[in-house]
Amino acid sequence: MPDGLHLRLTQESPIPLNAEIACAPGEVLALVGPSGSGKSTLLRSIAGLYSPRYGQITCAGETWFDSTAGINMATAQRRVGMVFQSFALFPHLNALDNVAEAMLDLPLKERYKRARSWLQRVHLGGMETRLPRQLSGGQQQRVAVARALARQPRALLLDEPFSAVDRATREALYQELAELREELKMPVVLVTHDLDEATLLADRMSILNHGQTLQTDTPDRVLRAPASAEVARLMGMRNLFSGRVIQHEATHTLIQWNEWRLRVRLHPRFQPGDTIQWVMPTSGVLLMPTRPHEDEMLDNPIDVQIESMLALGENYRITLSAGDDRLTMQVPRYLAQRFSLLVGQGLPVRLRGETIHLLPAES
Amino acid sequence: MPDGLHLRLTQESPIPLNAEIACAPGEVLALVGPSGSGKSTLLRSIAGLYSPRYGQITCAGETWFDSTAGINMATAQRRVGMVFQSFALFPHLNALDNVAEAMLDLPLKERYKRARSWLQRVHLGGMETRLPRQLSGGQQQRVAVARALARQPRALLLDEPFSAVDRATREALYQELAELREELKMPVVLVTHDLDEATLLADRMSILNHGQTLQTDTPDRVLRAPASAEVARLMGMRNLFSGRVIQHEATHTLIQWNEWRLRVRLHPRFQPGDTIQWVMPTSGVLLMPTRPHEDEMLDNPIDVQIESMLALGENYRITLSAGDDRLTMQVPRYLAQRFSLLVGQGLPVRLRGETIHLLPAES
Amino acid sequence: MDWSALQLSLELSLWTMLILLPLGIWLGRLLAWRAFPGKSVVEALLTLPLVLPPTVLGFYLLMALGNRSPIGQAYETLFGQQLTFSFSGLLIASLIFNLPFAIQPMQRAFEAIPQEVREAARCCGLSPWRILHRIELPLAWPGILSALVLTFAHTLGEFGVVLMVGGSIPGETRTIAIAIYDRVQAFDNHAAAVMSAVLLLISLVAISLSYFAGTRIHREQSHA
Amino acid sequence: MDWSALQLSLELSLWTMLILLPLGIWLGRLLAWRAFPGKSVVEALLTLPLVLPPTVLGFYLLMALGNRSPIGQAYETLFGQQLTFSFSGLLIASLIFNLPFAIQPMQRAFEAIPQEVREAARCCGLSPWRILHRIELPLAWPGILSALVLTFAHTLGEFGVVLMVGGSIPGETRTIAIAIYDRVQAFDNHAAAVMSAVLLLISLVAISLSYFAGTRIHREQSHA
Amino acid sequence: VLGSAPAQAQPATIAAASDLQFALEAVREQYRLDTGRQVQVVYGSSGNFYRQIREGAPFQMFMSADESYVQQLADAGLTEDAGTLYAEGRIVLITPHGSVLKADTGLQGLGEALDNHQIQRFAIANPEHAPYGRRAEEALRHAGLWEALQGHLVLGENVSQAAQFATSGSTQGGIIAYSLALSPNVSRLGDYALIPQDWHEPLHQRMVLLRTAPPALHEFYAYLQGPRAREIMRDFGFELPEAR
Ligand SMILES: Nc1ncnc2c1ncn2[C@@H]1O[C@H](COP(=O)(O)OP(=O)(O)OP(=O)(O)O)[C@@H](O)[C@H]1O
Ligand SMILES: Nc1ncnc2c1ncn2[C@@H]1O[C@H](COP(=O)(O)OP(=O)(O)OP(=O)(O)O)[C@@H](O)[C@H]1O
Ligand SMILES: [Mg+2]
Ligand SMILES: [Mg+2]
Repeated sequence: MPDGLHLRLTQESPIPLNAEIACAPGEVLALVGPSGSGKSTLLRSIAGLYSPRYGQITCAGETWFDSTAGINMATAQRRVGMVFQSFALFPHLNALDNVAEAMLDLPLKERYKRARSWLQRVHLGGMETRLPRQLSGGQQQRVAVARALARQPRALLLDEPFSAVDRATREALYQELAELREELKMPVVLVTHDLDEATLLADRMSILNHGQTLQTDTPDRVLRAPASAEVARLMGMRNLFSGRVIQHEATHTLIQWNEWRLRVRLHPRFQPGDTIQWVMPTSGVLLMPTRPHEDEMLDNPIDVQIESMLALGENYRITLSAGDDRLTMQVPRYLAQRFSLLVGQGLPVRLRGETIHLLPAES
Repeated sequence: MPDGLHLRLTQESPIPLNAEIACAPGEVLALVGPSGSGKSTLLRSIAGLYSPRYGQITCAGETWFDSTAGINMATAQRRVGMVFQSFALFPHLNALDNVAEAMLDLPLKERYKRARSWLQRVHLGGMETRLPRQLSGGQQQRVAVARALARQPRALLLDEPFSAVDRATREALYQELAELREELKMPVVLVTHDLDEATLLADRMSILNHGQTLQTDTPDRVLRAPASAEVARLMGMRNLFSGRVIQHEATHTLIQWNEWRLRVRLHPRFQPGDTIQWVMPTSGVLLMPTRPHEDEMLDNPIDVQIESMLALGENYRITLSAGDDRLTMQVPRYLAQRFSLLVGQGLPVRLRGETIHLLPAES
Repeated sequence: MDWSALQLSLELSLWTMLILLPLGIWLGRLLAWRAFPGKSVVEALLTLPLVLPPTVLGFYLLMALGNRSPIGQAYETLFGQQLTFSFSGLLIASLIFNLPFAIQPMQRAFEAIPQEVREAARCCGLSPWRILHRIELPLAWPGILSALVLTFAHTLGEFGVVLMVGGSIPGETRTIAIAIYDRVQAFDNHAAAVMSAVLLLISLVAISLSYFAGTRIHREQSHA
Repeated sequence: MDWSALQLSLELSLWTMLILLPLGIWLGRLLAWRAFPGKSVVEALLTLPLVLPPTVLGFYLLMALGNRSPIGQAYETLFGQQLTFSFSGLLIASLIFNLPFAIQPMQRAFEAIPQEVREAARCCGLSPWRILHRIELPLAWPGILSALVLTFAHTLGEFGVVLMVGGSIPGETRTIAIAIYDRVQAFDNHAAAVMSAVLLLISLVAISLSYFAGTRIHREQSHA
Repeated sequence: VLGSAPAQAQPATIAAASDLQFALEAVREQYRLDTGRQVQVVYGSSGNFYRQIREGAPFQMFMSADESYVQQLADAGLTEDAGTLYAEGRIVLITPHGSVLKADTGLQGLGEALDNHQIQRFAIANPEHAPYGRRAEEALRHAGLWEALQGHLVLGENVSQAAQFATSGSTQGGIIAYSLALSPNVSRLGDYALIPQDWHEPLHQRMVLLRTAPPALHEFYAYLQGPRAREIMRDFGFELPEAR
């Protein structure tokens, strides 16, 4: 039986599930999906807090759940560390006790020493004696994180563990998590809505929708080559359009999109004439005027018009009308200023064919 | 008495507060600050759920709270719409009733019609009869948002209202919020940890730390010209360094940083010889090879070394060692590949002096 | 079977519940959410009616409500009839000795309502009245139901106080508890057993149904 | 003042609480978290000891536990002494008529513990035993305290059942409630008043203190 | 069935009807002075004692207000013999101070007050099971007032409670035991008048030694039939049967 965490669950109702995930020891698997897709339910199933109709869950060679064999190991035996989406702190215990409670196998003194150090690590030094209701939302969440990590679990289950924490603290916690993961070599399943967080922390990423795992791959590959239009949409990829394959060349494939012919990376699995969908990250759309490069042979210059500009941190999100479709690009503020980009103006852009990924048309 | 929402609160303990904010009708004010800085406490004070020791709160010309005059209007009279950080749905009422409950002034039929349409607007059509415990975290949060919006409040108080919602849904909710804000012309105070969200939604942004409002300005200006090193740090600006003013020229100021002399935008308020700190967004660090532009006269070419590269969504976050300091830049993946960036390699970069902001040295 | 006694007991129980319901809710909320010096003492005072033997409590109530007492005289002037040995007197006694069961479970139930939920209700602009009947009461419902059921059962079974204050007047103050007691004392074990069985059965059915319906109402509250 | 009767009553109350505490916790948790067909009926059955007049309940208990009953005979064979008219018999009766007060408030208290908190406890690897004493009991504490206080008070005051099953034997089964009752019956109002006052005062102090300490313990749990 | 040994550690206990509680206490005190020995008495309802003795209650002597209980126990073989008639109870009409009703032996006052609708409440012990209640009913029937009193009667659980009702001021009067009315605590509260003995069946009070009775109790049993005890009993309002 293989190492790490393996799960395969199916049921129709009340919560539809058709999921399969695997997570090796020391690996971080990001579970990404829209609200209500069943992420928490999967974590709860792994922890033994929810028992779906059919399926198996194994971890480190142990069977935790098997619907056919009638196995359902008790939660306490599974030795998971879990951060609940709603924190679920013990309301009557202070921060220190909340963390210490997860380390009952240690002697009392050691337990409190470690609990103290865990609270330090999540930047809550000095808050030891506060009750949960005397802590802010983010502070409570960090206590929950400390409690889950403190356990030295065999599997770590994190349900949006940083959602209430500010940026700076979050980065520090990323660091802790990375270190711990090296140390403990356990599978880590991380639910998150933040794609940056997912790419930063996760080795692989599983896309979930309506309880179904649609694609599991490295974050990079999921973003570059989503398995379906559904995945692309779930990843928030705005540049998703219909087209038709014209022909395959030696180095690239030629597709038709509105009035344009685009050179895109080679996709031999489609036949010329096939109707397809194609997708491209916003970073695949570039302002025209840069020096040509050898890798730019797949660049497709087209003329579009600026429809709207939205400030977004240090960038502008610019919507371009391209034929009947709307193309989205992201431009750093300084460039937008340099090129005096204005709504309504025409703009020559390049579509980097290298970043264009073809998908079967949706039925 | 002025329009909109005005607040000025001070107390020493138990929660230190020294805050002043103002929010015009139709304006969105983002309240940003680290975990535990008092954001929720401010919102709760506005809603009348918390009464600090000293201060005033007025809204639309009405005094809601005045510690000296002994005024403390009841929460129900203040007519605020509030999304609690922990949602605080009515656990025994279904989604529809939760929303309808906020519109008691309407006739029954109308109330439920609108509640239904609100649930649609937050993408919860079909979930009307679910109890909160039968909803996922993000679904519960959206019910809370719908409930707060439904009230047609005189002030909208949103405590991280989108933290549990996925990206795609979140964008749709941004849209709803934007429309509503046009419609209702009420002050909106939005607590968020997401700077993108803040810049996207907020007209102005207030930075809070230890209960104290440090700077209030447009998101753009806060990011470009933070009022202090503290603010810069809170904004997660990694490029914050010490330096010394050398002299002021006609178009720029010259500063010394490690072995480099940097041309930065004119800061006449500092004297030559002053020790200062300077800060620059990660987007202020550019890869060398682009065509010179007329606005690039403030560019400062320096040679640095790549210390680490971290994948982050479609970008790499690259840490560069520059003298004794560590410089951070963000490079799109395709550029990193094109230039074959590797850890350890030397790299010529430009620091855009235009984006460099000088700050008084911290005492 | 003494049906009139049964009817009287049921009436007494219903009236007691009916009056203790608002009183218990009011006092229960007060005790749940207000902190004041001496609160423990007040809570303890509310338990004291349980401490005295019922007959003794009844004796003191007879003194306190009797014709010679100010209360008794005031009542007589107001309503033209005497308070002791009447249904009204019985009801007052019943209210007093049921206080402990009514208040405590309700207080605990209100204490268990999360503060944030009440805050959210205020933020939704609900009037205190609406908060009470739409948010607090449904959430405190299981505790309130417990209180009512205990009151109901205890009123049916209590006879020491009732006998002392009521005087066992058939059709007026002779409850089923007194009737059964009398049958037992008169060595009419058969009649006592029949009456006990009927009383137990009725109570069992009534209480089962109210628990059953109570939890259903609670669960389906939201479909109103 | 009949100190030995007071002592006996206090002993009886303490033993009753001591036995009902684990029993109530066990049954309360069972009823709080298990759903099974006929649950409402079980809950109602647990309320029934309140429905019968105490003396009548006492009469039936006397029959059920007496020398001629199987239970009484089994007890006598096992322990060489008779069950009725002894402290043990009193205790059994006391346990039965206090069941309703003990179970209900505890059940409600356990019901009020958020499911997620219990789940988190399991995820922390706590043993069921540890979950019970570290998480559930502290959180259910106010309800448990209520149950104990009601039991305490009610045991002090109950005399119908106790008189019937115990027989008022001085020093052994004559509780303070019976002693006060006797004084009232003997028109010795002064002695009755003194005893009542002492009993009420002791109860008031004991209950106030336990509420006071109870809420403090509850609040300061975490500094353990 | 013999009483088992281990239960005998406690002192001998007498179960006595409540109406004896003043008289018997005085006798006990005298017995203590005379002999230096003590007995323990528990007062209560004769019916309850009967029941408890049937169930094995550790009483060694039973002084009943109703002789039928003694007879039944004797029939069940729990007693040494058929017992002894030791006293006969009398009943009185008692009226609280300030009552419209005046206590008179012939109950004429009660009849008039009833005619004048001046009686709201009138207390007796419950005739269903209390011996004094039964006798009160008989007396009232004899006086022809029983029907008229219906709707006005409040019924005490026992005669003590009836006396409490009768003297509480919430009734206009009641019929209670003479022995109670004589006690200072009760007589303080109102006026009373004896009701003719032949208006009701006699209230035979019978006592009996149970099989478990120790020698000490035999002695007290005898003492109760002696002159000093009889004198005390008479002082407390009991008629005495012929001395043996
Ligand atoms: N008790 C229940 N009965 C029926 N459906 C339920 C119940 N609990 C949850 N659901 C539904 O199951 C689905 C999955 O819920 P889950 O909490 O796993 O979602 P999630 O992926 O964690 O979402 P989020 O990101 O919003 O937390 C949701 O659509 C939810 O409405
Ligand atoms: N009852 C209390 N007693 C003492 N301090 C408290 C109490 N409640 C909250 N605090 C403290 O007050 C500070 C402000 O809390 P608040 O909830 O306003 O923070 P916040 O800015 O909303 O943080 P977050 O982003 O984590 O939600 C925190 O440091 C918190 O620990
Ligand atoms: Mg979830
Ligand atoms: Mg907060």
